[in-house]
Amino acid sequence: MHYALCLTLFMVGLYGVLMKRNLIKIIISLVILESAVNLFLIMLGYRAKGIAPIMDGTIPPDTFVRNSVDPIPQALVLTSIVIGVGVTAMTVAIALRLYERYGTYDIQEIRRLRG
Amino acid sequence: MFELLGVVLLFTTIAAIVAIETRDLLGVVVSVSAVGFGLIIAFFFMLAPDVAIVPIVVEVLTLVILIRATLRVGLQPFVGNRDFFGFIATAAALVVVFILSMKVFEGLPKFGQPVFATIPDTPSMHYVTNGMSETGAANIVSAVILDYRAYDTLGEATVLFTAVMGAITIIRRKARKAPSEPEVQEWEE
Amino acid sequence: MGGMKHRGMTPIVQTTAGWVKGFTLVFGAYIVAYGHLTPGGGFAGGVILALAFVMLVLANGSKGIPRVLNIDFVAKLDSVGGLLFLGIALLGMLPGLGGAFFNNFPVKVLHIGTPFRLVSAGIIPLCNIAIAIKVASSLFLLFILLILLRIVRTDGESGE
Amino acid sequence: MMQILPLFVAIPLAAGFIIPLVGRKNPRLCDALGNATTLALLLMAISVIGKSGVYWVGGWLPKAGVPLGINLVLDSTSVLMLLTITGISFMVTLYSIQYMDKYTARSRFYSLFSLMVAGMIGVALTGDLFNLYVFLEIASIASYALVAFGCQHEELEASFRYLVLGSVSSALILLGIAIVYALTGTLNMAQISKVIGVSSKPLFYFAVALFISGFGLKAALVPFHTWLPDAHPAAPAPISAMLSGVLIKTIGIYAMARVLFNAVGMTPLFLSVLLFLGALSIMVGVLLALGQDDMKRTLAYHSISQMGYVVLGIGLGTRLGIAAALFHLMNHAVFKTLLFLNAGSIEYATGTRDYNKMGGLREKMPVTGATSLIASMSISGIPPFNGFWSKLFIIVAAVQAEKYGYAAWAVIGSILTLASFTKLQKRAFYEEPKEAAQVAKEVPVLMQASMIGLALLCVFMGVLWIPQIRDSFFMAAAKALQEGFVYATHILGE
Repeated sequence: MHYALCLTLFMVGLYGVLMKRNLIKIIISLVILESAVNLFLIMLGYRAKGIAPIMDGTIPPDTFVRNSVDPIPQALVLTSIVIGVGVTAMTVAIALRLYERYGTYDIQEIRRLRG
Repeated sequence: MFELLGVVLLFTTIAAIVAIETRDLLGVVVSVSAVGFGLIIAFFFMLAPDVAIVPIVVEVLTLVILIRATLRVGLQPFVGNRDFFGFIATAAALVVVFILSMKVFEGLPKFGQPVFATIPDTPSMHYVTNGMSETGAANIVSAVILDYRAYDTLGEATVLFTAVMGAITIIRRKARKAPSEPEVQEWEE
Repeated sequence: MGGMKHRGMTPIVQTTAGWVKGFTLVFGAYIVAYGHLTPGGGFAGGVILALAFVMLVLANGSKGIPRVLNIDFVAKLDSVGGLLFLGIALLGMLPGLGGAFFNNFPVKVLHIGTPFRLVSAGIIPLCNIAIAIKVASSLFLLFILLILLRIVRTDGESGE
Repeated sequence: MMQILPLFVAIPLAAGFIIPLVGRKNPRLCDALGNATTLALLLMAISVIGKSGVYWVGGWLPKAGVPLGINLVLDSTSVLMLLTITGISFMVTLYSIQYMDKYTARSRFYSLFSLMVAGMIGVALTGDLFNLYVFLEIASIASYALVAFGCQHEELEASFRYLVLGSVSSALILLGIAIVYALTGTLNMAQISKVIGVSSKPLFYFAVALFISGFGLKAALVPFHTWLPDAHPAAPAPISAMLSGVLIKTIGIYAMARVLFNAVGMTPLFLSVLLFLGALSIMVGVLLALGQDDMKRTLAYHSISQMGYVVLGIGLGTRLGIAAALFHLMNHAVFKTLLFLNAGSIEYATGTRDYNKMGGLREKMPVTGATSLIASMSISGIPPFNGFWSKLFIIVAAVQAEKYGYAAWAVIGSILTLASFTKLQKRAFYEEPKEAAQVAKEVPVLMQASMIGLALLCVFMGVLWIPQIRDSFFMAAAKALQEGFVYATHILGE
């Protein structure tokens, strides 16, 4: 059920990337696509009734080991979020520059103007 | 708890659909932020405070940039899809992929039972058992991203650097010159 | 790109931003410094630091940022942050410090720090600081580039 | 002893950070630093020929067979990739010194270039699945920016499409990595190959499908090729050369081969998928190339076709097939780089890429003409140039594997390639000069030097296929790929 929702989010993003004509909408779709993958990774590490992977000195180590959620997916998602920010920034820069050239965010209009 | 998480995810998905489909600028901005905050709540529910804290701040920055990028255009409505037949074909293909993937996803570990707890000899198990004593960091996620997998983080910092460098390059004032011309200043202070 | 021109907002916003500025900076610094003990770290803290400056620029206009924070300087800071991080990694390769790329030498070789204290975890807080510098300058730079600079068609190269 | 491995990545990264710091006002310093970096990397790559080893970043050695940190792996296959990447990079930076006089922001160019090289070397060396993704993204993002470097309409639009499809492929790859993690609980390729075995779970096939489509998009195999003919011609010529010559191979084909052979494990089904995609790419690429008027666009379509040969060779799955594919990969890097640099020289001299406006350039630009002729013969598979040998042995391997249809198909593709390049040579270099060609004169000396160096490689690289070198170099690389499990024990040290 939870995986299904995550997959739906992925498909929504994919649909937007493939079908939208507006550059801004494509960028939003890319962000959604990346978020869906991040969400999926975090889901893989989740443990029912677990605790966050941070020790504070009060939890006994063996309880921590038995209940901690998986730290690796969280580390991966942190990295992948930053990568996502980088990609988004590049895309926005190109889109702004395209807008300045053509005066529109419509990708078909841009292609038509280019001839 | 499980049901609550489901509701949050459902909300996020709906917000995502609205963000992509609505033609109104304000609607786009609101629903994009709704997606972001839905994700943040989901991350908190799934006990990933380290991860949840980052999208909060990233979300704010992305929104600022998005609003400014679209405001410059004024409130012109967003145009729709590419074409009708393409739409039908794509939608059908995506639905087929979705159904197939759902069948396949039955092989995943059950939600709430991470793989490192069921399979022996995983690095994660080692991290939660010995991470504190080996690295000295109480935050195991920090220990992973900055010690065990610090090389990844170097790559991540480089990705950000590359993207910023790329953005500077793309937005520069003048890109081409004659071979004899001297190097030009990229921007005025 | 005709320089940075942005008027700023009303005096109410400007005053509030002035008050919140110090708090945001301290909070960002805290998130960075305690990243190895609590949630957060170089990336989250760096974004918060960048947001403090972004807020100032949005409230006060381009006059609101100190003179030193021009594009040139921030771009340099960006490189320096990256170099610092790489430098910490390369430091671990020195023969006396364990001889491995990204070796956590303060913990493994020098045995500095006590658990749960600020000074612990060796290179992790150092890396956090380097990352915070890098991320804060990167994002502030992006903000200046994508938001404030007006792109003007000055090159007569466009083919129309 | 393997201390050199992290330096392979650290040096270009440091160059990427330092060049914009010191080179803003001094373009010549940028040239010097950029070339010094690639030269140093090339020398380092030469120094590791024949060596192998594993390097654990951060000193995290595996404990009881559990890999804790990220590892860098040097084996015959990665040595081959390192040589290709660094060799071509050096030739291209040499060419850029004078070619990039046409563009501004030289410090940004060299910075992005170094970062792209760092990303590719990172991909070539890593033994960790997620680390591969991170470095793949560095190389991709740098290449998006470099495609748009000229900031004109064509560049921006091509870069946007490239960026969107590239991001989709990255998302697919990351999803695949997540699924593999869910199956095995680890990201280390060696450990994955031990844990996963050859699993028949549908989930496993799903992950492999994600990998094939994700890396296929990066490598521009045929159903996923639409971005390449826009993106590669749009970039400045040295970057077109890098993208077609090295990037699609490293982050597309090499990464796919590494993941499929050494991590998730190859099965006959995947091999036949690769065979089919390769054969499709050969034909579609060359047929589309025949209809082009734009010189760089023609070359871009030929890249798709030639990548088809490499994938076909890998898809055969035999030792000889993979070795010949790797040899072709290396040869293609050399001659396609040379062809793009030739096209860049012609554009530099005449200002056009349309070969209906050229003609008679052989007299006006003798060095460009001669090197282009060598490269054209090489890509068309005419003996004794290097392209002939690798194509020949891909076909021989296909015959040995009793895939006669595929062998014949590859021969037909080669003949069509020859036809396409005959047309290109005739139109550009031999016919009556058109108006754009009247004023052309030979390009500056460093650009010539780079082209001559590559042309010499085209002539003499066939020597690498003599049995002694072949066995210790290409066959060993093919063996490293084929024996997935040996790879695992070699790394985890059991």
